[in-house]
Amino acid sequence: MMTELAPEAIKTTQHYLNWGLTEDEYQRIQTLIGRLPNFTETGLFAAMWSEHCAYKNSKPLLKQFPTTGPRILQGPGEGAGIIDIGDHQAVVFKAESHNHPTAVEPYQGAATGVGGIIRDIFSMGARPIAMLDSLHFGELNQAHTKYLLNETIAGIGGYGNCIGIPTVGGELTFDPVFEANPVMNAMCVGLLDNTQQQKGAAAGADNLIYYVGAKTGRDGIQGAIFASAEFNDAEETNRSAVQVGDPFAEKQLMEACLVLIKEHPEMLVGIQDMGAAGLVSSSAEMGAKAGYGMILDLDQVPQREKGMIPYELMLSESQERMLLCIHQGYGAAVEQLFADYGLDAVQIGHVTDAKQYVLYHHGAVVADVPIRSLVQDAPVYHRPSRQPERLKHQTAQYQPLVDDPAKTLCALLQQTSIASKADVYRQYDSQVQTNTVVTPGSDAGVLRIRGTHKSLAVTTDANPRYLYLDPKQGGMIAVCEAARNVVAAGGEPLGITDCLNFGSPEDPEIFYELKEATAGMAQACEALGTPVISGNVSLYNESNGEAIFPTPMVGMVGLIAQNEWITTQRFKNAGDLIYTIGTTAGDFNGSELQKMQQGRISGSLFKFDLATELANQQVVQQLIRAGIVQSAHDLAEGGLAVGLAESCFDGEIGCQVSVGLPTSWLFAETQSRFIVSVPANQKAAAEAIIGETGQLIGKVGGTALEIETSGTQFSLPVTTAKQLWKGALACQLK
Amino acid sequence: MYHVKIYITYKESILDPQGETIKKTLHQLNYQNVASVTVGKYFEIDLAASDEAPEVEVERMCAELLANVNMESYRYEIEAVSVNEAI
Amino acid sequence: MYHVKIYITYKESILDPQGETIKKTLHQLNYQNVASVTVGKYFEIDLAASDEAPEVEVERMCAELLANVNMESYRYEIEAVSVNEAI
Amino acid sequence: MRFAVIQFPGSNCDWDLYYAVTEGLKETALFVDYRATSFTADAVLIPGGFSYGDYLRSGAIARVAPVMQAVKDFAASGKPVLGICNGFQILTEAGLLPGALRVNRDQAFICQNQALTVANATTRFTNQYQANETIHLPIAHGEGNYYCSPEQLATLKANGQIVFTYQDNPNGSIADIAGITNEAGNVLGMMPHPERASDSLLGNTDGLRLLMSLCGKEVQPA
Ligand SMILES: Nc1ncnc2c1ncn2[C@@H]1O[C@H](COP(=O)(O)OP(=O)(O)O)[C@@H](O)[C@H]1O
Ligand SMILES: [Mg+2]
Repeated sequence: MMTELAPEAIKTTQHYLNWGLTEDEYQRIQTLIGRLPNFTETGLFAAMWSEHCAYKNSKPLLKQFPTTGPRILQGPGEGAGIIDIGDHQAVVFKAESHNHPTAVEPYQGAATGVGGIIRDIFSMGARPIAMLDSLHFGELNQAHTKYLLNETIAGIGGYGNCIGIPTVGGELTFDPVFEANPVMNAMCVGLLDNTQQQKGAAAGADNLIYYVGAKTGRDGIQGAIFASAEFNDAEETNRSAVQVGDPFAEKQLMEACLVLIKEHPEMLVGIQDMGAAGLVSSSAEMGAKAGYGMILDLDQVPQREKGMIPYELMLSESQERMLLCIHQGYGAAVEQLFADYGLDAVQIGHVTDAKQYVLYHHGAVVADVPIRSLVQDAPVYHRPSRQPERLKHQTAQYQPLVDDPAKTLCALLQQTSIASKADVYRQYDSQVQTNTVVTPGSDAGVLRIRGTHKSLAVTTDANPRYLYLDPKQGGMIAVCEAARNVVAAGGEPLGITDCLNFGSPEDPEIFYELKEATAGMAQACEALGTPVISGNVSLYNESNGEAIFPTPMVGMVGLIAQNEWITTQRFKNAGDLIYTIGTTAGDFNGSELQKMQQGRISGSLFKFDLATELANQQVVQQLIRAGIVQSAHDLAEGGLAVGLAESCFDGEIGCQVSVGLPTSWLFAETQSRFIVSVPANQKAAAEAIIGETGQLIGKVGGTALEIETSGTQFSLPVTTAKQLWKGALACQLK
Repeated sequence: MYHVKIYITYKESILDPQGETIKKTLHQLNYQNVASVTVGKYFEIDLAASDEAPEVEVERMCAELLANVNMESYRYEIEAVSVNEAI
Repeated sequence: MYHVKIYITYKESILDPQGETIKKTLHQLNYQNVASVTVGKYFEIDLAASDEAPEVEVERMCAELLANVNMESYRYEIEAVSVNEAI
Repeated sequence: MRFAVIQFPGSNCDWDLYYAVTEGLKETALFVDYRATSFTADAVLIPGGFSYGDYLRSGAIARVAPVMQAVKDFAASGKPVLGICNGFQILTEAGLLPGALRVNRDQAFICQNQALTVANATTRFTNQYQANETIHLPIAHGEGNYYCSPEQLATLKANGQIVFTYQDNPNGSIADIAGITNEAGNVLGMMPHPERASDSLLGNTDGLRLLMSLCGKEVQPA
């Protein structure tokens, strides 16, 4: 059992260092509370002042993001952000990282990541309608990576399928830098009736604090802090027990909370999920946000294990728990409501006017600190940054060698990052709730909104390679690529959520990456009019001094105002004309082709222009709204040739295309490009809109990809190419 | 030939959602006297004799594949059988 | 108080897809001498004494809920323990 | 016609069925709670999902829920009962249909469109299909690998109880079975989801015809 050191002993042994508090931070706590903090209090501060809870390293950077706009009902700061979509409805979304738990125990790590983000959504009063993921793993030639990925996928599906939320999209890329530190981000989207918007606030003296859901065990106690050197092995396994997800309990919890919110507004003051740093962060944040204090009696907390000390009870990250603030007089009614769903609801305390955060255990006060000191007084650091050497010098574009383009195309289609992800997403129920109009496999997932003529387009994107070569432009591209996927699906981008997955911010070069990437993202968000409404920061993704590529995952939601505008990437009719939107250049640094031919990426990133990006997106939007587009697809990894092939695969129909470009440029990854197909009798109408931004390159039809360049021509049967593309990932996953 | 029986259960501190749900159901079915339910996995393996001692092999199998040592503990019983019996 | 251990496996005539997969994986991991793998479920139940004999109760539980007698067979071991031990 | 949709804790295709009936079929649907001991309806629908988390075995805990006695009585009276996905698993667990559903051959959950053959188009669930017609319905399950004994299989075949078969068996089911009825023909269990193919916006209405069959509605020409 954990021994609770006396305040003096904490000071003399510097135990706080083990919990991630610095000397200065420890001093600051003493100043704030006017004495030495005891064991429990030190633990509370360590958790609440961790990067995960306090954003002490990233706060100044997050300030760059635009967060407001005419449609924005709730920006960052609550469980999730909210955007108005008309008809008294709003869309609620957020993403979360679960990288470390996934690396340690992939099935449960991924599953509990999904469970956590779902709670953020329904705690806002919204019904979750879709899940997405964003996965970046090491190369599949390592047995351990295969195991990690297979289990991660099973865990995402295991949780989402069981709870009945469709997983409608995501991304999956590979690079050796993610071998020891895989990235697992999950995003959840919910639909809200505007009247039911909730806040995680505990206001009103004597109102009741209720704990609902699963019992507390010693799960993931060090989740928000980090492992302590002082623990010996036996204790360590005991204390930081793996969090196991219980999707059935969460389904019941979700239904019960939604009934409480929708049908009993008179009972509920505020609601918040217990995520990182469990009970302490949810309760302290709810009180501080409302400007009240709180008294909690820890003996009332439902406990799964015996002999838990206050530190453990407060920091446990047991899953499937929520904290409620209930108006006086409604305690029994709330208990009955949850009992009906087979769940515990227990009063563990009440709100006070005094702005203190007070905990009792076995009848004694074990913590008594100003509530704002926990939530608002964490230090903010302005870390030094230094441009990494690799970014200092401009280099020329990589010149690929392409003598047999058909062969190159086949090889690219089998690269794990390009190959079909069907073997992944078929493990996810993408259709439950019967709203999924476009299932995974096209650019964005599309969900209709029942009772309206509208739909939502949702996607996650990040190309860590581009960010490695140029964090700022890479950050812009991540946002723009997400927007392109939404636009290609027929949508208007509304806003984004993000997960910033980076190495240690204490390394000036990593901090530089973080700073530049967020600056780029912010610029792109401004340009596209897509505010950041929520997000999550995951730093310290490194082992043995090697950090992952900077990986800011962007999750975007767009509105498709008319269901007729819903568009997929699939070529549909022989004879349709194919246009490229945007221009192609010889951009190969950071490309799939460079990776494939050289085994690694290098060089400076190509030029990228936000104005061009926006203009090209608008052309595609206009074409779709004019009702003349049969298919639309953005060009990403592998360039034009891969994009054309992807559009051919689903309908197994070919195309004849001629471009006056060097052959290798078929694979260039110049940004801001789309391919659209249009019926031949709409040529004039299409070209009136496209003008100079695009070009007619050929037509749909036949059974082969027939491509002509300025240097050569080739023909590849669609079925041959499709087989290679379809089978590549499956055989590597086994 | 060896007959091996392997039992795998969650470690004590780990949540066992199935066990809880089954316990509740048993209570509803009027088995009020059920105090706790733990759900685990059970393997029966027939193992031909090899150079290695069966204990060593089984131990490795458990740690490498059958159990997730982050969360689960395992125990096993090994019984030598004549080949005829094993079939 | 009784400590009950229950083992549930597919009946012999039924192909157990999980067991087959694990066998294949063990072969890939170079446990070539694994001849067969059966996967089953394993329950540990703590049962307070009641009017009924524990055997009768456990038998009913298995048939009523824990096993699907169309496909599965079960066996159990019951051990009487003093209440102190059970905790 | 009144359709009762049974809701167990963890059912999650309950609303999908509700909408298929009320919006696709334009008939009445009502929810019946797992604790109910009686209900009035013309047909019973047991939805897909993960009742009780699929803990223990899929359908195993639902089979002992209070409402199941009423469902059994309803079936015994000869009125139609349709179990989809988890509903099929519950019906086999409850003994209303023979056999059982094991873990998929490849151990993984599978969500995809599946080509099916309507092996018996004369049942009250399938009279709006052509004999041996190919239809497409989505599947989404981890435990859909149908098993029954050789004797049971012979009986299923002899009585025309096999209603839907997979054209490209995704999960290892015996005899490619995707859906079967009981001997009386009034209880149908199937793994594919007709309710997910009952709305033209979602691109497929092959499933709506199953519900239409039940209430004798004619197929609308597309
Ligand atoms: N991990 C995943 N989970 C779910 N769907 C995925 C995943 N990875 C890829 N997909 C789906 O596969 C399709 C292709 O993915 P991707 O190549 O990343 O698309 P894009 O380049 O248009 O962003 C998309 O529909 C995407 O949603
Ligand atoms: Mg795309």
